[in-house]
Amino acid sequence: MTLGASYEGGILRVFLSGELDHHAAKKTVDFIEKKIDAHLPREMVLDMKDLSFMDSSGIAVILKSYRRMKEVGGVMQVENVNKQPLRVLLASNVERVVKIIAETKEA
Amino acid sequence: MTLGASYEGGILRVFLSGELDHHAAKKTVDFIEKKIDAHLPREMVLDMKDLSFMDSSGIAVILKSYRRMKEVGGVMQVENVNKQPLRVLLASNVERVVKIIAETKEA
Amino acid sequence: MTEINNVRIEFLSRSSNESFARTAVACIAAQLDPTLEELGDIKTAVSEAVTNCIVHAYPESLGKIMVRARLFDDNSIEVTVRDWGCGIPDIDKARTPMYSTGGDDRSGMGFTIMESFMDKLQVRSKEGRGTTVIMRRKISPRVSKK
Amino acid sequence: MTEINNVRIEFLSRSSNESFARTAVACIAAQLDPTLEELGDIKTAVSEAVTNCIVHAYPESLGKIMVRARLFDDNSIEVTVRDWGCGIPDIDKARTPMYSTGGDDRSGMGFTIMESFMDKLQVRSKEGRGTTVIMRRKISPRVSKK
Ligand SMILES: Nc1ncnc2c1ncn2[C@@H]1O[C@H](COP(=O)(O)OP(=O)(O)O)[C@@H](O)[C@H]1O
Ligand SMILES: Nc1ncnc2c1ncn2[C@@H]1O[C@H](COP(=O)(O)OP(=O)(O)O)[C@@H](O)[C@H]1O
Repeated sequence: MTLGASYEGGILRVFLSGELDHHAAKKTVDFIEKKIDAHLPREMVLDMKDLSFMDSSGIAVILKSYRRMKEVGGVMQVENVNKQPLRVLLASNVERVVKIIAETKEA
Repeated sequence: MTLGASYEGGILRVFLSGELDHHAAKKTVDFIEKKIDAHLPREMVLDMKDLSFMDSSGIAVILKSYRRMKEVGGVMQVENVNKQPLRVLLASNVERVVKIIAETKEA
Repeated sequence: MTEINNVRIEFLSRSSNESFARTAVACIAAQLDPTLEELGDIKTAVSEAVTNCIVHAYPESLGKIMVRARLFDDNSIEVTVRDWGCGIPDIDKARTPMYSTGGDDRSGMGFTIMESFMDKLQVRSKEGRGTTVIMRRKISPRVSKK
Repeated sequence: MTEINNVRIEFLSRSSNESFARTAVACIAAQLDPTLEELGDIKTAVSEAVTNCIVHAYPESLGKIMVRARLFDDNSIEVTVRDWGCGIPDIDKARTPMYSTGGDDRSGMGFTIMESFMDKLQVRSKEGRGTTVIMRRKISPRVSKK
């Protein structure tokens, strides 16, 4: 799991790359919360372009991030979701809470 | 293990791609011997550009191919060898028998 | 239905072994020539079951986890994930979507994902003795094999 | 030297499991952050030892193979490959480069490769009882970890 972030014009973009499972979840949540607290963005984008694997631990990461963004008065969405993470997101009905923009590229 | 071959101007080129272990060896030997018998080439090149893994079963494949080429009065060499197969070739001293042309590209 | 392969792996409940477990099962499942999507589904289900052993079965200690993968000649795979941890008092409740005893670190979607990604899910458990999860998935035959 | 991980896999001596065995060990070895070359060396050595069980230990039947990978805090890995097959009558002879009882399907370089790719190789065997190969390799510390 490799993590990156950029901030511009009120938008925090967090880049997830590798595999997001329970082993990687704590580090990921800590990273995201620190970035949110530092920038107090009005919008956060979780960019999953380079995320090759995610299980339900990733759902908990998204929901935690969503709640933190709500606390600071912002919104969030998930972008560039590959096939396997997309199937997990859909099975979890998380799009009821967080907007998901899937990428159409083939895995 | 995927196998391919081309023949032109007396030279048979056999392309190995994937992983050459004991499981893949029999199929590989059968393929190479069939191609040699069909073309009776004066030279055979084993092209290992897309070979990502090889163990000592590959050494036996090379020595068998070498002997078959000798039987039909031809020569052979090995080309475009990636790092891991190269280490196996060197540890086996097979270059005493068959010419090895390593590729310098990084794995 | 004849068994054509049977592989067993054992490891301790360290979270760093989660990726090992799902990759090992994927290696075996690959022998049935699944699509990338089918392989992803199996990896995900294994990841959920193994994570549950690490998080729930052995919350305070390291314990043994066993994963068995069996392949059958009808192109199906059976994966068993077993622990000797605390057990599940009420299995029906545990399988309810969004039910979790893990607080906000967990989503409660583990069993739901195993169920929807595999064809069949069986859970057996005894409090204080451990839990066994058995999952099956049929790999669809392909017209053009690679 | 403290053990930091210990994983065990068991499978039948089908040649299709060779890639599974070396991939599974590589997954575990990866936890020590080896270079690609170190990882390749370990995979090769495991492939040799497992192939020997399949080809030599159980020439006419399917038998059980056990592979154990242990990681230690001095950044070393120990891999044990064990079979319950025919055994080796003369281990010193078997370890001689180019010695093989396998005819021209084998090169006789298996033990030589295990020796040169790992730091240490131990072979124990009893005729009719089986063979155990224990290999160790230290992973060099890296200045910049990824
Ligand atoms: N192997 C296990 N051992 C003990 N309890 C378990 C095990 N697997 C699941 N459970 C219980 O079932 C609940 C639901 O599991 P699951 O659907 O995977 O969601 P989550 O893991 O997100 O909590 C867990 O919160 C836990 O209480
Ligand atoms: N697990 C084993 N069980 C029985 N015999 C073995 C085993 N491993 C090696 N041998 C014997 O040792 C010889 C040398 O092994 P090795 O150096 O790996 O070369 P190769 O596998 O190419 O024959 C084999 O030909 C075989 O006679």
